[in-house]
Amino acid sequence: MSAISFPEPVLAAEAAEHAQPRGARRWYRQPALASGLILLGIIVLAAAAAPLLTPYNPIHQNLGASLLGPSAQHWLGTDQTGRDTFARLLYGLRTDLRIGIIAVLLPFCIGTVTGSIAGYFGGSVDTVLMRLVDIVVAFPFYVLIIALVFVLGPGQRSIYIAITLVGWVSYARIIRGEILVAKRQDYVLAARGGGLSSVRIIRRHLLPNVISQAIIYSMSDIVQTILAIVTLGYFGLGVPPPTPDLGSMINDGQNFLTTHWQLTTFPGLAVVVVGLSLSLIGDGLADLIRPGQS
Amino acid sequence: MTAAAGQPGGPGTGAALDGAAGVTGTAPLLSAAGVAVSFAVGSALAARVRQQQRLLRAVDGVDLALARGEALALVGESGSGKSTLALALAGLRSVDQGEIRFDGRVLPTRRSRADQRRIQMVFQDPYSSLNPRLTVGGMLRELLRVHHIVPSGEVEAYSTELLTLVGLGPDALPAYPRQFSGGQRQRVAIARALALRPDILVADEPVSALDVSVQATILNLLRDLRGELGLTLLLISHNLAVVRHLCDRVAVMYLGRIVEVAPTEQLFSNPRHPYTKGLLAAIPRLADSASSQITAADSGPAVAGDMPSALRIPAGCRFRTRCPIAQEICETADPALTQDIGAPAHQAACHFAFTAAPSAAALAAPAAAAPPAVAPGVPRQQQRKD
Amino acid sequence: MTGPDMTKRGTAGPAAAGPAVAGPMLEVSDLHVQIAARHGTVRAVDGVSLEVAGGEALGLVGESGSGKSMTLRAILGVLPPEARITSGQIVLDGVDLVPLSNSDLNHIRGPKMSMVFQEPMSALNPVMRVGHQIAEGPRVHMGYSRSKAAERALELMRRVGIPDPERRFRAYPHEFSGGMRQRVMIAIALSCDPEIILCDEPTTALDVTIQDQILRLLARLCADSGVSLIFVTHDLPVVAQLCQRVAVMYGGQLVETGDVREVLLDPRHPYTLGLVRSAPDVEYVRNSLVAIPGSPPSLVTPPSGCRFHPRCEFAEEDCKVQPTPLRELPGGSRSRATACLHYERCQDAVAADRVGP
Amino acid sequence: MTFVFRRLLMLIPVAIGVTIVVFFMIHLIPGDPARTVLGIHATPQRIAILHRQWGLDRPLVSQYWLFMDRLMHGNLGQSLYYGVPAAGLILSRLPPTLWLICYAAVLAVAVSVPLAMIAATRKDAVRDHVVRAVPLVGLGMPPFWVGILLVYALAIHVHAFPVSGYGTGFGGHLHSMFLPALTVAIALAPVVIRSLRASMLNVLGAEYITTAKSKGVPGPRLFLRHVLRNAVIPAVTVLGINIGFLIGGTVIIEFIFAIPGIGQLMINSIFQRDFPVVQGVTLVFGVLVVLVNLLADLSYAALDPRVRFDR
Repeated sequence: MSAISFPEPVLAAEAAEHAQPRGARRWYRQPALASGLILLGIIVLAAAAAPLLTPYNPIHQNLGASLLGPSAQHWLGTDQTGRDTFARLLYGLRTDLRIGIIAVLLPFCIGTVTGSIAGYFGGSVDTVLMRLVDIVVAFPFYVLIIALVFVLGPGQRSIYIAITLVGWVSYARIIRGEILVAKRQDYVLAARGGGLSSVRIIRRHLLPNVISQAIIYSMSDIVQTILAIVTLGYFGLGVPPPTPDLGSMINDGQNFLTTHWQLTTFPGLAVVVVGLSLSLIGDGLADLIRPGQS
Repeated sequence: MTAAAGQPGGPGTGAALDGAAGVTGTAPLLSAAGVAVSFAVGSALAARVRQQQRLLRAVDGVDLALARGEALALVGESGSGKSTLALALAGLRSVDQGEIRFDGRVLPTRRSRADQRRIQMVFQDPYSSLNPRLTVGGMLRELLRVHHIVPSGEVEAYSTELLTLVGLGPDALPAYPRQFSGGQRQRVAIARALALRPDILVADEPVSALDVSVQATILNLLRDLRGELGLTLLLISHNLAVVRHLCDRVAVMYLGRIVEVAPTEQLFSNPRHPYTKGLLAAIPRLADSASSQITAADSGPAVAGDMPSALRIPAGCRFRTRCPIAQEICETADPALTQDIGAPAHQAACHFAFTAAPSAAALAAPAAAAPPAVAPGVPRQQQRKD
Repeated sequence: MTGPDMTKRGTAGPAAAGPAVAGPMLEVSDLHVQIAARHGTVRAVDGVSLEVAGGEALGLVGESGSGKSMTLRAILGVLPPEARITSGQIVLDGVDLVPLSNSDLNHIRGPKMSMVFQEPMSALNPVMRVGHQIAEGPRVHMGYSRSKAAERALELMRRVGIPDPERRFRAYPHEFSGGMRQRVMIAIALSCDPEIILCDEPTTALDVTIQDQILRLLARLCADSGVSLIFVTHDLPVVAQLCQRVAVMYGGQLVETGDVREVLLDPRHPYTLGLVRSAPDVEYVRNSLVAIPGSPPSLVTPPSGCRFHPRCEFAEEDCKVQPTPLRELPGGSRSRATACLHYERCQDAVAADRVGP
Repeated sequence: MTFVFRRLLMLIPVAIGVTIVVFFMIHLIPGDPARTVLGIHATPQRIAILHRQWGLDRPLVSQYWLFMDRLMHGNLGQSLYYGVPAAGLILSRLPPTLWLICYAAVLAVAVSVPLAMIAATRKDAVRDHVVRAVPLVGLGMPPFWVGILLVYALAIHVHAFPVSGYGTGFGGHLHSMFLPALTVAIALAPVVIRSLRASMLNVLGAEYITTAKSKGVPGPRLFLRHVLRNAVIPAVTVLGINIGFLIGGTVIIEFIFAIPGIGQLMINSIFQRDFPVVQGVTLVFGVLVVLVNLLADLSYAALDPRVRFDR
């Protein structure tokens, strides 16, 4: 084979300009993503380093020092059994963050796999899977979670099962939708024309192009899951006491709302800040992947 | 050979195949016989309510043969089924009826990896046909490994050779598609198709998504590759100018059927099907704008009306709803592809293709007959070099 | 608000090479449009001057990114939010449109000028009945009652060749074919009897036979009602068929203007020559198509001097430094001008082409 | 109207699926469901009665048939706590819940539409950034916590609204349920604002808006006739998808505000281990969501002519 020369330059500088300038795609150029990551980093670090940040045991009761106001010893005061609120806040954050993040992993994987299969193969597989999705979606999120945890009995295991049973649906929907769009792109046809197997096409050609949407969604999903855990904790269906949990803290503090508002407010604010950081990350990621939208 | 009334929607007769193959005198490399592809549309109930077929017959009984080394163009407007036919020939769309033969052997519905390799495609939009998450090297490597084209130690060298062949350098290997311009992407797509050393290259509108000045480079590349590699080319296009530049033979498609096949020059100088005549007359011409400029006093359009929906294919001849010379017979009898007695390579599916049409005078004279005046370019006679 | 009372001249045909000159109906002078983008300011339109006489069809030709669509949108006052006119004048019937407010422009858009877009599917409101979309202009601008506007819409639908208009009136855009949708767009553009219609690649998305129908329709409407056209396209043969004059754009600037036959058959700018040579033509088959090397210029940091010089085979040192405004050609017809410093070389190349290689 | 027909047809498998899920709730209970539900002090007779009532001694399929047969007759079983039919109990508690859902939906739309409009009409201006910050903060707020704070601020502190209850008469409902409805609306608004803003931006950038401008359509007409109608279509879908969230939110909010609806009934029944009632409420919620989704889809079809035809 001999080379044929052509007048076009090999890598047109202009083409690179039409595409995204690489620099602008770096994460730290995205203010939302950067601030979200920093915020979340601080929260995670604080939760992980809880024993270093506070000398108090979050479970240890001290009835002699109950319902103290904020002071130098107890930054956020103590609750009705004399436990340090700041310590409980840090440890509670630790519990809820851990469960929230772990609980999202399994639905993510299940939803991604079922969504890819439904989207790529279509036909009756798709119909059956999507009707299944419809059925799960027919129940309000909180109703199903509460009912499931009720029948399974309170505790972490039940939370994981309930979140998985309910949560995979969103991922399946997102991935299926994205695959349906990506499938129509000619590069998938080209891969089929290249004689590649379906598994390979899904794994190497489709998923890398669509998984980002699921990752973006998982950020708000973690927020929703943490909210659900906190809500369950509030109703006494979550992590059993005495393990500190933000939901049960809000519940405990509610009785002293008029006199000790900080007992209810701060655990809730902690959740809001976690939610904010994850939402910022999600938005930033979305901007990174599809600039100009969101 | 006069028109036999075929079943509306049924596959055409296989007899036409001989003529097509006869062009080169050898058995065709790839042939389609009575190929039909349909899509299910909406619900059966909706179709019944609106009194139409539920199956959209995109390709509706096509006979076509491709000889080794030739460049055949498949021409038609959007909705004619040319892209669907291309996908079916490339094994990317299953065929509902008919058979596709490769080198005399019937290809099964699910092609083996080895069969799949033999017919490769280049797609229209180079922005959607390259996986944005794979480097050029990565996508070539994957194909070469799966098909064991070269020993794994030579993958890199072979990839570089391919890229050089299409006018790109080895520095394209680690690049992602987004780093290329449209024309360069199309070169990558061509390199990818050639990587598997196919017998046939199917190019579906390879330049219509590109800017005019870039189109020329890709057309030249395809033409040079043909000469260099002895490639068999099936070019799908709506642009007759592109076709004339590149192909030996042209097949014109209309509403899922091939209505005329002829060697390129014959088709352009002496079109037989009224649709082909209209199509040729409708092309705006740069040359001598004075003679082709539309004026208020001008006659009607080259082809009137819209192409009917493939859900409501007219009975009889499918072109009759827009045909200026349609007669009673056209409403009842579906004309098959028939050969011109004088030139067997020329076939047309019209009752009046090779006889004196009752009102042939009503048809505008084929515009190609007008002698070209001055324009930057080379007279047509010098065109074929081989 | 003035009605379309201006005397409208019909063109007898292209032979009448532009109607008797009574001052241009639309005059664009030194128009600059800039777009704020992340990586800098894009000078999308950079000093464009155009004239369109009453009843005349002007072709505006260029590749994607040449600024031809931006020019059109600037004239109509429908630029995207991040783009704005930084300087220049757009004078329609003696009124400069640039300083006008949006609501003032609303009295001009429709009755004086209107637009036809490339993609009729996306240019029609998907949830509004076609008839109502056509009738909207007359309702707003001519004070027509609902039923009178509907009658007007029906009449327009008949005029642009939509069969069975009474039934089609109540249909939605997705129920139409591409060609019919474009006819609807044309009916909308005509609905308030404008003096000029701006066409943004109206046939690019259509098949050849449908393109032929639409071009004929436009030509007939122009001749019948004396409406002027600016026809933006990248397709030279289409311009050759429809327009009397042509302006070629490159990198946000005009590089050549003049009578359509003169420009396309005897180009005096290497870019025009490149376009003509690179397009495959049904009539002439060349051994090899001649491509324009390189890629379009950046509009953020355009090349110095002549913007085409990095891709130009005739470029000299002076092309890299000297600004290249349009200059009238000696001996050419009205507004025959080129921006090339060495246009004689094109002349030689064209002559060489005619002889053959 | 084949679309309506097809949409109704799709209802059947979903409805059956919902009953299956609710039916299987019993079997998710670890160990002997009857014993677990009745607690350790249950007498063998009571357990036996429950076994017979629920048909636990039969094969699974016939258990389901029994369940379905009772369901068809409006029988959701006996409440273990109140000792009355669960169906009647739930029915009597339904009106406050429906009230709350509608009230919250109206409030959410009333808050979201103007905010989305403000943001979309001036993309990337200060007001856009402010509006875009609302969902970022709002999405992370636990609804029950917001409820508690609202009660503290507006009911206990300012006495503007009652701390709890349903009120009497239309005006009373409107007044008493303002805080709970607002709480649910605050939870829902971020999602609606986001999607509405995005769809409005999409519509504003669409070519047909340029067409309308090129016709010289004046501003208000342009907004009403061309922008709003098109922007609402995707927002309706988003609202439909999130209606489950809205309805689910009422469970928690009713409990916080002591509104005698089915949400409060559900939570109370959970504490009382009143299994048939929990099961019944879950089923009713499922049916409610399915119906609302149907409504959303039908209004979607009414708004968008393209949906009514398949292809």
